[in-house]
Amino acid sequence: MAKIKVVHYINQFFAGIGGEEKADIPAELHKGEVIGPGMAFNTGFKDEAEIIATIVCGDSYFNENIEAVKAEILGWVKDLAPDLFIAGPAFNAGRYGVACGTIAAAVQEELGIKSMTGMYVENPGADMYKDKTYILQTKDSAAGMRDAVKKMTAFALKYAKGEKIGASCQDGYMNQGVRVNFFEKERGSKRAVDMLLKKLADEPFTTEYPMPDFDRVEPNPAVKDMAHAKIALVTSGGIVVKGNPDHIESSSASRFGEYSLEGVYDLDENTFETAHGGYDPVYANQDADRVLPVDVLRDLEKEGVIGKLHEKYYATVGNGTSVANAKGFGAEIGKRLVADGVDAVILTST
Amino acid sequence: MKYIILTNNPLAEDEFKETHDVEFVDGKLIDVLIKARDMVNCGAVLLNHPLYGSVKPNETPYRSLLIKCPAEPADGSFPAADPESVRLIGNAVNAFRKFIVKKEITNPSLLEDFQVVDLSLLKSAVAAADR
Amino acid sequence: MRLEIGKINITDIRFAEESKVEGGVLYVNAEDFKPVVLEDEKIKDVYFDIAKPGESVRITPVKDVIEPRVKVEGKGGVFPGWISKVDTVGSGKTLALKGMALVTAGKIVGFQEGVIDMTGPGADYTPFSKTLNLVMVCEPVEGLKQHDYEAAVRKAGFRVAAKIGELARGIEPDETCVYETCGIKEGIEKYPDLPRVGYVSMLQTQGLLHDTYVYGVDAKQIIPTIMSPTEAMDGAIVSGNCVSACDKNPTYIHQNNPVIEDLFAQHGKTINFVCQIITNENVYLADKERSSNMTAKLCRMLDLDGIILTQEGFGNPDTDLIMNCKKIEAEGVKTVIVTDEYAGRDGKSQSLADADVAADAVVTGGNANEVIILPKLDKVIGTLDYINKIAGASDKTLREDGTLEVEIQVITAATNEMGFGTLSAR
Amino acid sequence: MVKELERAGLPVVHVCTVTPISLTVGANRIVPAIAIPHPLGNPALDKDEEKALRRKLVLKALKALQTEVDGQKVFED
Repeated sequence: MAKIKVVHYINQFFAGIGGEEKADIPAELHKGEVIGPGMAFNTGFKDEAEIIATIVCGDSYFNENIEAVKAEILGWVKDLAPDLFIAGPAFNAGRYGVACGTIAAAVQEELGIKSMTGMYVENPGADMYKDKTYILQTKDSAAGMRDAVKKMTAFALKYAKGEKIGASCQDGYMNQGVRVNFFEKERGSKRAVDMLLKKLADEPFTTEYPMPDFDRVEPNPAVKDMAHAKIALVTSGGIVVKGNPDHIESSSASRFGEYSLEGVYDLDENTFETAHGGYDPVYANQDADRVLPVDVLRDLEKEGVIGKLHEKYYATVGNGTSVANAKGFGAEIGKRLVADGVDAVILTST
Repeated sequence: MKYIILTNNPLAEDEFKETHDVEFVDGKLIDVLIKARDMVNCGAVLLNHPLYGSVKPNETPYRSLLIKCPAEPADGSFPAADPESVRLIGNAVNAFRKFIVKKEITNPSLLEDFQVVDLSLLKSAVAAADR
Repeated sequence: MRLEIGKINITDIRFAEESKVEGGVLYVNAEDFKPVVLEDEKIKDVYFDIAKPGESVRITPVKDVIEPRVKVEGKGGVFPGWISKVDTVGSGKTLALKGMALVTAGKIVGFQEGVIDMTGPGADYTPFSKTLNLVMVCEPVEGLKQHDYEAAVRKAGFRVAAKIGELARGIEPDETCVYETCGIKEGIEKYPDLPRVGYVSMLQTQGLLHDTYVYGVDAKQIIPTIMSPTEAMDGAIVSGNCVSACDKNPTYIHQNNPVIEDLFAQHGKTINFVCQIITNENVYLADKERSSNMTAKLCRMLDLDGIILTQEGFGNPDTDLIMNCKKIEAEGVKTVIVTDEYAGRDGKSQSLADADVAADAVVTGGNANEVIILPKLDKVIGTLDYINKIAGASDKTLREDGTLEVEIQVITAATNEMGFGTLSAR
Repeated sequence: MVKELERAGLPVVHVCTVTPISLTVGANRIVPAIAIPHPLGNPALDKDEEKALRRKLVLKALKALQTEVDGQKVFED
């Protein structure tokens, strides 16, 4: 059988070029070269796989030129047509982790080439990309290189050969939010008794099914000067521009819509409607102000009660309890509102 | 207690139409759930669990729900929605949607089996509500 | 209460002239058992067959699985409320035929399910591919109502199991296990430093094909109560549940409740196993509230430090599960849940229909929606007529080459929620 | 979603009908609304009355945003 062809991505540090002072070097393609941790991978692959090229890029350069450098690297990888793309491992290096996640996810999604990376569980790249590529869990520093290489080579061979990938806890990758069955060593009742013994002893234990997120966030300070504050409207009631141009799904929406309120003083049935499938839409379709009170806020803006109504509003669909998707786009909406200088938010739900 | 039976099961309608307030839904299981949800959203209270039956919601074509209608508040305000009912019916609609809906069942004997089981589960709820 | 279980290892089942247990072999003359089944005029006919581990045999649709046992010392007899009077069981000595099971099969409703494959990939998922199975397939008289037929087959299973159990009376067991719990005061004195642990088991009680019986009582009529964990070993809890094969608890698993066994394994060492608390899963919401209030109260009154909580079924029982967990945890009793999941075929959907922050310790029996291809097997006991209609199967289930594409929820006890199997998910 | 907005550093008032659900999802400032299909309206009223009702609710929401809270608080009448 022909050897499995692997392309490897590393940063300037692991390529031996330099530390922070060299983090701005652009991407380089080293065809036929095996560099840094790639050596250890190649040894681990024995005769089954080999690295056919190494791509090196400075962490700052990558993160400051994401789109351009991504396109450049994707072009190289496409021509090389490997069986597998490996990035890192990045351990706890934040920008390196984000770069590894970004490029591995892009290779997989845009080229359809299998990809993987490795990093520490708290690396910000882990949360961002664990559902888009396989991220093998490593220790928090390069001292864990030997262990990381061992895990990653084993996984790489299994994955490239098309063997069945087991559950995350079996094959050492980070859970992708997809439930995967496997046979445990002990039966369920025994595992339950063991878990109870730990819980009784106040020792740490790991639940096999984490419940959706119920954490709390500290309230932000109150608005001091409402007359000069910029207030934004956000709704989970699914109020969208008539025709639902962003195709917000009627339940468990996986996206949100951003709509302009410029020149809008009152929502009416010809311009706005609800995309929400979770309640009788008749009343909201007649007059969307019933869900998103634009008319009243415009009045209050004119009267000087509030400084300004933010010129964009955000809408998604939620029934209050589905938290999985909402978390991701909640953060994105928050980022955009902060960037636009918003002071406070009125969130309406049905 | 005054309540209505919301159902798309003809057997359930026959069984209870003389003795109870039955609202027959001429439609699919999801139509019953949505009708119930709209009622719950306006203050109605569910008396039985909308996901009853180990028959998964995309397998049986029938659903029968006991619903207590809210008293109209005298001041013209809206009756408050019952949080538990809102949660349960919302989860039920989501659970229904997550399963692949299979081919429509047309076999009469199979339909009858589904009707009988649905009626049985409904009866156990009615017995509890009427005691 | 103290119960000895004498285990008689069965290594083979054979049809023979004389029904007996000898040298570890169960000899069965089907003619001895037919009248036991047919004494109920609702059953028109019955036949028996044998399925052994590794054979190319598929049993379907399975209704219940039962382990034959006989009570040889102490109060009462097996299956109280059905076969025996309602004396309190769970003490004395009981003999059990190990390594075998009585499987009842036959169509009750058109969408019934339950597959036991004795070989191939499906066999990995069901514990009953590892037992020698005596299969009993019943046919009802014409026009019999579903309710009556379910009851008839259920009770016939207990009668046959009890009669097989009788064959073991007087036989010296290969191994004897002793299970003993203490009274409340006795336990506190005997194990002053051990945490007090209970087992809360939720029984499926929604209605036809979804019922469980305790000492002959339909458990939807009970309010939660305390049992000695040994009572279930004598058949005090039996299954009338036919639907959702993967996570219904057959009578066999009530008799061999793995949570009870594994808690007993720690009893007197790391914990004081106090009792089993049984509760129900009714469709009526006020019943759910009342029952979960009661279980939490019982846990508190018994001064339990921790419990294991198991459920049966999916959907509305998830609401009972979360109510129980939340209320019991609120009493300061540490809780571990055993459940299974319906995360969709792609594993991406929310697994349970309910959730709460208190449910922080969960053991899972796996995703019941996982799709599996079952090969064509040489022999079918029962019938494949219904396989396309059963839960977890779809209209393309029976494929042209004779293989079956199904979700593992059609396989008996595949994702058992008492933790009988090793299947899990992450 | 309400938590993520709060986490981004924005004070949020959650105007919603079923306040227990709002408490579960972690909102800090909560203003109860009218009814699920029309949280800030009442189709039984005529247009002016309805708008006055909505104005009252929005003012209550603004008031909540101007109130310091320590954890979760439902702003009843």
